[in-house]
Amino acid sequence: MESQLAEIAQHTGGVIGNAWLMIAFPLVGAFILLVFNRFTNRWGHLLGVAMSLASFVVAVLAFVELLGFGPEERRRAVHLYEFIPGMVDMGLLIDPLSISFALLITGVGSLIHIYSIGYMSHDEHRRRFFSYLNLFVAAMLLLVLADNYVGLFIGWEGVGLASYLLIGFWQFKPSAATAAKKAFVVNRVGDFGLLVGMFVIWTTFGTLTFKGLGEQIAPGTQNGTMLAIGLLLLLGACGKSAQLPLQSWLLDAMEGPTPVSALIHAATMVTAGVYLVVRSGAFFFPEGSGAALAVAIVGAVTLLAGAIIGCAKDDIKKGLAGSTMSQIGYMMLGAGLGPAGYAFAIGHLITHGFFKADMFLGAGSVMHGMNDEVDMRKYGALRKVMPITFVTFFIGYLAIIGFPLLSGYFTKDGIIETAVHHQPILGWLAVLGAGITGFYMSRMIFMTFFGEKRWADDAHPHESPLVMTVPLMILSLGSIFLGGYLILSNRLLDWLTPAVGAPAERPEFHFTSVPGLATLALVAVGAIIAWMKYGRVPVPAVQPRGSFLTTFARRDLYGDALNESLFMRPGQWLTRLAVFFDNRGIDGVVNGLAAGIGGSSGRLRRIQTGFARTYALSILIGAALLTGALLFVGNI
Amino acid sequence: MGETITFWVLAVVSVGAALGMVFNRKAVYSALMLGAVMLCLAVLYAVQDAPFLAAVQIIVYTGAIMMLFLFVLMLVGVDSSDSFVETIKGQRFWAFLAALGFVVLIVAALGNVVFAPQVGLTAVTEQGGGYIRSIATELFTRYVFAFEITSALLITAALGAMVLAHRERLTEKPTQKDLSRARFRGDHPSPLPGPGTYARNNAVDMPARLPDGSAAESSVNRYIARYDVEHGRLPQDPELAEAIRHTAEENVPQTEAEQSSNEVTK
Amino acid sequence: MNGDFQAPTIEYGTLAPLLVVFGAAIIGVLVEAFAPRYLRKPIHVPLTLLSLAGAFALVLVQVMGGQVPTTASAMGALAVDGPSLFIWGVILVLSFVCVLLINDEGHFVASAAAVPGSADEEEAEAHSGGVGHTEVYPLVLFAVGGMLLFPASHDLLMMFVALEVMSLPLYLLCGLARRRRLLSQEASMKYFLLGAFSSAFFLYGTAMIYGFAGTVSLPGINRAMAAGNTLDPLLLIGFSLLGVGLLFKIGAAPFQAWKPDVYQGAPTPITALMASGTLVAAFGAVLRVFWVGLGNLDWNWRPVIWVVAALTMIVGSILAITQTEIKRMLAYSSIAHAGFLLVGVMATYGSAERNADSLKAILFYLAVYGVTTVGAFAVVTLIRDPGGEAGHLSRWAGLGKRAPLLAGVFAFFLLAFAGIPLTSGFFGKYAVFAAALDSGTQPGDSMGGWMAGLVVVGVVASAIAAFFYVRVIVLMFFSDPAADGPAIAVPSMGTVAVIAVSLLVTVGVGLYPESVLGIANQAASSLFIR
Amino acid sequence: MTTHYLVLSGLLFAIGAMGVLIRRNAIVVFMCVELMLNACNLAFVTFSRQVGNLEGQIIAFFVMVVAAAEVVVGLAIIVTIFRTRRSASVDDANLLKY
Amino acid sequence: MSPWLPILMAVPVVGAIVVALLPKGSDKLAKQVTLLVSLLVLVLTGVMAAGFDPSGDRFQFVAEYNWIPSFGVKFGVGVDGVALVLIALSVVLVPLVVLASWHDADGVKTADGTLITPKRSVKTYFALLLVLETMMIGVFAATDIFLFYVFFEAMLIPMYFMIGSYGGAQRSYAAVKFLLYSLFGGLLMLVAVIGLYVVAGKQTFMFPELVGAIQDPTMQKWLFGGFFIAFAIKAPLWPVHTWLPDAAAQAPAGAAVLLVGVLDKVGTFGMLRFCLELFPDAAKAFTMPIVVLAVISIVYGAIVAIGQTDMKRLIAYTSISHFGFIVLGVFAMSSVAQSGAALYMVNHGFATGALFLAAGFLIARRGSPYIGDYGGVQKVAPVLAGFFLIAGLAGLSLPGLSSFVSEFMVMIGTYSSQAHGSGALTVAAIISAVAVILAAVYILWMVQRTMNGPTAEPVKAFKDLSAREVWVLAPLVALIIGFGFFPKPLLDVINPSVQQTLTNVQVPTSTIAEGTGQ
Repeated sequence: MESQLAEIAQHTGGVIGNAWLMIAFPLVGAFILLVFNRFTNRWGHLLGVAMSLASFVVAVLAFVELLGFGPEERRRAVHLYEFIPGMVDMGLLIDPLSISFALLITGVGSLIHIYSIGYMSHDEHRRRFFSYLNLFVAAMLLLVLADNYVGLFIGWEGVGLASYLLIGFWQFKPSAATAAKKAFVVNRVGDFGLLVGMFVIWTTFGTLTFKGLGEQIAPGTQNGTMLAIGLLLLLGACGKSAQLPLQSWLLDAMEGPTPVSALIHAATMVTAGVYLVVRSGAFFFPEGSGAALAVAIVGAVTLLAGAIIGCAKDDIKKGLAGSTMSQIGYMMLGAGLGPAGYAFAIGHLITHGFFKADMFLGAGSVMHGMNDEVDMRKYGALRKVMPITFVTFFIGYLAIIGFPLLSGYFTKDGIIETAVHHQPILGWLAVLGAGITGFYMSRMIFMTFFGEKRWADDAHPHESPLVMTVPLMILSLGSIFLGGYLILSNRLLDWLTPAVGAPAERPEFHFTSVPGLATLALVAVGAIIAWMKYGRVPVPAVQPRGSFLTTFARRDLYGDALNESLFMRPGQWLTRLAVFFDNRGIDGVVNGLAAGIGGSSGRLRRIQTGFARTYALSILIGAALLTGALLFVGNI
Repeated sequence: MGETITFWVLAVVSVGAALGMVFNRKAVYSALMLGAVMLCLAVLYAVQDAPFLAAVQIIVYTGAIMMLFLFVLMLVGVDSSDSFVETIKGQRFWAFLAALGFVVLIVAALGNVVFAPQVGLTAVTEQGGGYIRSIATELFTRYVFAFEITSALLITAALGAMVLAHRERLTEKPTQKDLSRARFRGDHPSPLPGPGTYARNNAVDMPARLPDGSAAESSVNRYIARYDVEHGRLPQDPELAEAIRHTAEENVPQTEAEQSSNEVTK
Repeated sequence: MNGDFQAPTIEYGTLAPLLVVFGAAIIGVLVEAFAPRYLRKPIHVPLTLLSLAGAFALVLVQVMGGQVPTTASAMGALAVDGPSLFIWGVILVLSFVCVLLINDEGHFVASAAAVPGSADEEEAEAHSGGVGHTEVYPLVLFAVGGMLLFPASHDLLMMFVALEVMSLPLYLLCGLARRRRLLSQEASMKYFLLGAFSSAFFLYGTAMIYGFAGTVSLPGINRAMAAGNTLDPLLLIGFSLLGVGLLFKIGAAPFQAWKPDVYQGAPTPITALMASGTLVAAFGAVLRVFWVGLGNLDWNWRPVIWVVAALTMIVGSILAITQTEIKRMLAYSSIAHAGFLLVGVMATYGSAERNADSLKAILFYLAVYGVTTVGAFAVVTLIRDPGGEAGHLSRWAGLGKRAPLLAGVFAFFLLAFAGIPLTSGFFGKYAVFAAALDSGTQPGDSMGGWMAGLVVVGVVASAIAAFFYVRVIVLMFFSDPAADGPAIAVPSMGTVAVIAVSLLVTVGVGLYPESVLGIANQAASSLFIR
Repeated sequence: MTTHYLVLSGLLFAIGAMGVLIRRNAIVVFMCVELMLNACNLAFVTFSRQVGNLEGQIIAFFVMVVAAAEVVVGLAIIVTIFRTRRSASVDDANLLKY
Repeated sequence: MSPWLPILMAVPVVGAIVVALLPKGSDKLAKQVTLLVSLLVLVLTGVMAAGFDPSGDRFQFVAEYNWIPSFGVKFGVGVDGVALVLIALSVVLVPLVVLASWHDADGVKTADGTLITPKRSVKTYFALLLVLETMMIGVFAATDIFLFYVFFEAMLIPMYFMIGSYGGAQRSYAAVKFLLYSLFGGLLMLVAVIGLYVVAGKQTFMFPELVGAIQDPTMQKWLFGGFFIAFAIKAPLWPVHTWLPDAAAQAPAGAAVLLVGVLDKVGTFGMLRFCLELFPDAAKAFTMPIVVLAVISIVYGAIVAIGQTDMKRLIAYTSISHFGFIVLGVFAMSSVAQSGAALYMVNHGFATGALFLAAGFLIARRGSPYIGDYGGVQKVAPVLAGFFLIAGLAGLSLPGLSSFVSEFMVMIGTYSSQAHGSGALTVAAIISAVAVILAAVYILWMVQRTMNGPTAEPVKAFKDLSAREVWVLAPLVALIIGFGFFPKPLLDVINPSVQQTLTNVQVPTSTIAEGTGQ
């Protein structure tokens, strides 16, 4: 069961030694674009793309350099500077896991940058958009490259910020502003877990670096503290990766421009939770531990929930968002299975990055042509006017439903198979989820590209420019081939082993395993049902009243309602109470005290009647009291 | 034994007189009662080997100070008598209580003092060469400075009385000649017309009519006119009413009462 | 017969300051008698000022010359020791400054005998040309003489006489205000009746103590106490009634009632004199009686004075809050300050050196408080309505905008009263509180914790007191001026000098308290003659 | 005897004090104060004999002098007030209050 | 004897006198002189700070002059690391405040031309500002406790006038409340100061000599109480916090920055230096109640902040929450937490300063502090909105911004502190971490309602930040971000003096979790 990690070696020089450039390029880009704001309007987007690409180049070079090391030497730590003296230094960890992420982020990120040139060409704040994108890339890279939890956390929040800014990019729409805020706040709930997790880690181990932890934690250690840390980190992961119970923000996050949804809310940022679990896996989520089981359960539940939500959405992006939730649920499920699942989880993460980005961008392309219409009931028959978009989207569709030999097929089936092997119940749930995936993705395809036109009167759909479609093509290529490349012959597994540890038994991909076949069958059933409901019969342009289940799904499984009644309402009530208490209670006491003194002054001054005889009386009484007191004191 | 009898007699008399002073409504009686107390005390001084003080008590206190009191009482109004209705709430109750408490405290405390046998003054006077001589020696040696300083007190008193009571004349007193000259130089060498009391009304506040039938404003006293205006006692006749009002509005030197009320409001 | 009369010895050199003041007063009376009206003021002003300055110089000469006597003077009637000389210096400076205020026209009635509002009064006003009674000057000098005597008295008889010498002129002066004469006369009468009433208590107390000790000389009393039974009822009654008289003079609760009325009614320069000079003198006397005469009785009187001090601070502070008249408010403030000073008087446990510390604190407090007070009242004289000073606080609204400099100075004085650091008032308060706590920590002091308690009461009272000082500042600076706001009189040179001196001292001592503290220290270290 | 005299003086003092409190006529009030001073004098004279020195008598003498001066000033003030207000009642003088 | 600190204190006060004495009508000159003087102080401080040796003596640039020998008071100044960074904070903020308040006393007009504050004396305002600067430097530099007290109290007066004369509609209420609250605490402290002097019996107020002078635990508790109440009011700690929202809301933005950014730090600074070191036993005995109060402050301040409708009040309540963190850090008795608390003092100054100033600029454009009166500002004034957002993010301790480091250190230090051998501090840290969520709610709620959404009608006339305003905010933002990623320069200076504090408190070093992050 032991999963021995490779030693982390200090590294200087070379591309890896200068891996900070990966972060620096986009950061500088963001800085320039923000500071020299109006002056960069004309060429700002180009700078953004260039910086992202530069980062990608560095990542590739670092990857190449890393390949030059033997497997056991592929964990390279780069010391940057002393961050909090006595606690943690800023440093990067370049290992197969992080470099994989870096490649995904910079690669897909660059594509989306390029795509955005076209997508945002009409937006007067395109330059700002690119600066945010660059900021996101930098933060995300810091997240995955940091060699300690603090650096990870900075990146973690940095992407949260970028996500906030980008969701709210069209902040003048109240819905966008609200969604941005919601995303940030919900994420903060998760951050709370991550923070407290770090407290426990520091208190227990006196270190926050992965290296330090690796040195201190015997593989497979399980105890209460470790379980607590694991659960806390899981809470953080749930927030970032929109897993139950912190899933609610992701659907609203679709208010952002579509490239954002593609990059942040599909391909990269939302997978940070998976990264966190995998990265910490060897320490806090050892195979068979309670924490790992919790991860798997969360993943399984979310994959179903996301899928169900996806079934009911008419908004193409929300449908995709539900799907994203669901797919990340798969990854979490995989990540909860220990090293055996890591490779599939990461693999699925990467392929999902491609095909989901592909689909999001495709959806964006559709919207671009449809005057930003998102309601699929207003689409239909677009395959003819948008052929490239259709083809690329369709490839993504096939990949996600696990059409054999496409990327998703390998990675998802890998997860399902491993899950069935390790946690049968969860595994079969995942199978069920795959079936639902088949349904809702097919529904999306049918509603969007097939059937009759249900376009709005002023809609003149057209194919998007090359700057948008080329990235689509590249992504769809990845969606086709990447999965097979990574999974077959365990390429990814072997590559990741130094970073995440080796599974107890080496998995073998079976094209004809029982769960695999069952999955395929269910997917087919789902697709057929979708065709029956949306392909064969015309889609009503107005959303029909649905059954209880449909409403349940449409309302995001009442997640928002739950949040509202459990947290928001009581929170507002508590806030009002606290404000009232502060104004009337505490301040009331203070003011009351002042008023009391003033009032007693007002009453006491009446003693000063103005009659000399009263004054004389007070003197006599005073004299008597004084005398009495002195005699008394003298005689005690 | 003689002292005891004297004491008891005089004690009763003096306490009675003191109470009489306090509870007599007429100030003059109070003053006389005080005089009685002082005389009793003078005798008690004499009994207690203080003949000098007894004399001074009678001469200075009863003779001079009491006279001053009586003099001022005459000035202020000899027949004035206090109302014994207490106007300050609780004052009398608390006054009795406080005085009683005070007496009880003092008497109880003094009653507790165990005095040594009286030393008496014989020894001291013997030593000083006689009573008066002893007093004089003491006064002009040990207490000479205090004695000198009392002069300041007396000067202050004199000066104070001057300041408060003496009206220095700042201008020549107008002689009768001045007055009549002023009168003939004024508008009205003759007396002002009388009010129309018997012409048409039977009140002094009604202006007389001049030959042309108009109301003679100068025939009504300004103070009376003002009273009418302020109390709404103007006559029905608008012409007369106007005349009275006009008279009242003339610049009248403010009376003291008004002055004082103004003072308060300032 | 052993009746040889031995001529008394009187140390004229030591008593010179006193004699100068009294002499000048008598000359002043003669001036009143013989000089023509138009010459009187021109003679009085330099005479009075010079005599006070001369007396101060004589005090300085004694101090500088190091000839501070160590035995009582004038046949044991006076103790001209270090504290006395310090107090004398302070009183002389304060009275000098007050005389500068008195010089200003318009404070005193031209003819006190004329009925207010009568034609006589108008006439007298018209002829006076704004100059009031010039008898004020000798009266002030007599009062100052009394103030000098009072704290230096070495026996209770002298003290009683001094009390009267000080009080009688003040009774008169209170009634001489030019404006609002009814109030002034009322103040005069109340002050007089209550003063006479309280001095009767003082006298009865003296009688009891005489009965106990067989003497009224303070050291004699102390010796008798050391020898005899300190629980003798005579002594206790005597002490408490003496206390009534003295506490009345300093305005301690429950004997404070006269202060607001009298301060409000009296002409402002006289109020300034009473609030500064009289208070200083009275505290000098309090110290002498409590520490010298009754030093062996402190076990008895300190608990009682504890209550009085606490009550005084609280009553003064609380009642001041709702006052609407500036002089009345300052009167309550003066009551509160008397309470703070009583805290210092309490601080007398332990050795004589310890007492020196407390004594230093009180002397310092008295000096700086007196100076600030005079300055504050000087400002009050400048804010005028047609009918006289604009006493009502509502009239002060927005003064900061109309007369920023004046308002600023007044605000500074108020902050000094409140005891804000970097003003003299702070160090005064600090000094007495420190002395009190210090004495409380002496081993064996039964009042130990209670002293700390008293200081806490003191700071609570200070905080309450700060409120009404601050309220005036708020009025002056943060409120908008009234449309028909009061006129700001063009100050005379004298008033300017008064305000400037007060300000300088308040600021200077606030920045470098050692200047006055050093002197106070020196004065206190020689201690009272016992 | 000493105690008797002292009790008498105490009584007179207290009666005087009470008079001050309950009488309204300023002159009578002042007379009551004088009574208090007289009571003091009685105590002084008594003590003088008790303790056997003349100081008490001297003090009593001084008190009389002081009282005389006080009376002059006091009565002058009262007369002034009376002239202004036509009243010698101490209660009427209550403009200054609160 | 180093002349540095006396010079630093003298320069502003001389400047204040010069400004006050300028002839009438030279308002502009007054502003320029003030700015120059404050910049000069900044430069001088910079030069001085460069000479500070973190590994040297605890107190450096020491100067001692006899001031009041009769009381044993010296004019003793000197800085340790914590004091140095706080002085640096003060002198950095003052020029920015000067610049930010450039037109505050001129009579502020809104975008549509209505006058919201009338013209007031410009010279007075800037002279007060400079006097305040002297006192701020003095209060941190004082090594004589009496001198500290003098500055502690005297500081109130210029601030009182700045609030009362130049503030909003309720200014006099707020000013009086501020003054009386602080004065009350200060007076209690005065008793304790005297008590310290008397009980220690050393005839001196010099801090280094008084450390460890009080041995009696009961006496320690009483004196500690006196000091602590004063500092708790100043800080302010729940439940004696209610003056701050009023004062901060009514004060002009510049004054509010100094009030919350620097003046209130004196409270926490005092706790760290005086309460802990002078009365270690009492500090340990009282830790639990104080920690409870701190945690209440953190959560309560945040919750009440959410419910505010007035921007400046909201910021004030956030500060109450943040001060809770600082107090928590101070009393967690671990080096990490205390370093964090000290760092927090500085960072909070920058963050809240920026937020107050940005809010002030916003308010100056509309004349209303109410959040509901704005909306959609980002559309018309993106730069303002941007700065506002960054400042707000600093307020919610976003990682990467300076306040995160300190908040993180405080919480982690508290969590890991075993100074009390119980889990209470652990619980406290966890509860305080909840504020992380609440902070996001209040800041973003404010940002959303003011900056986002459709542009409100009156907002449309808004101009974006002027160059002057940008120059005010940009340095702060630069510092916030700079120290967010590289707090080492500050921590290196702070850590030794915190270690010294803990040594004096005699917290066994073995219980301090030592990092192995190298």
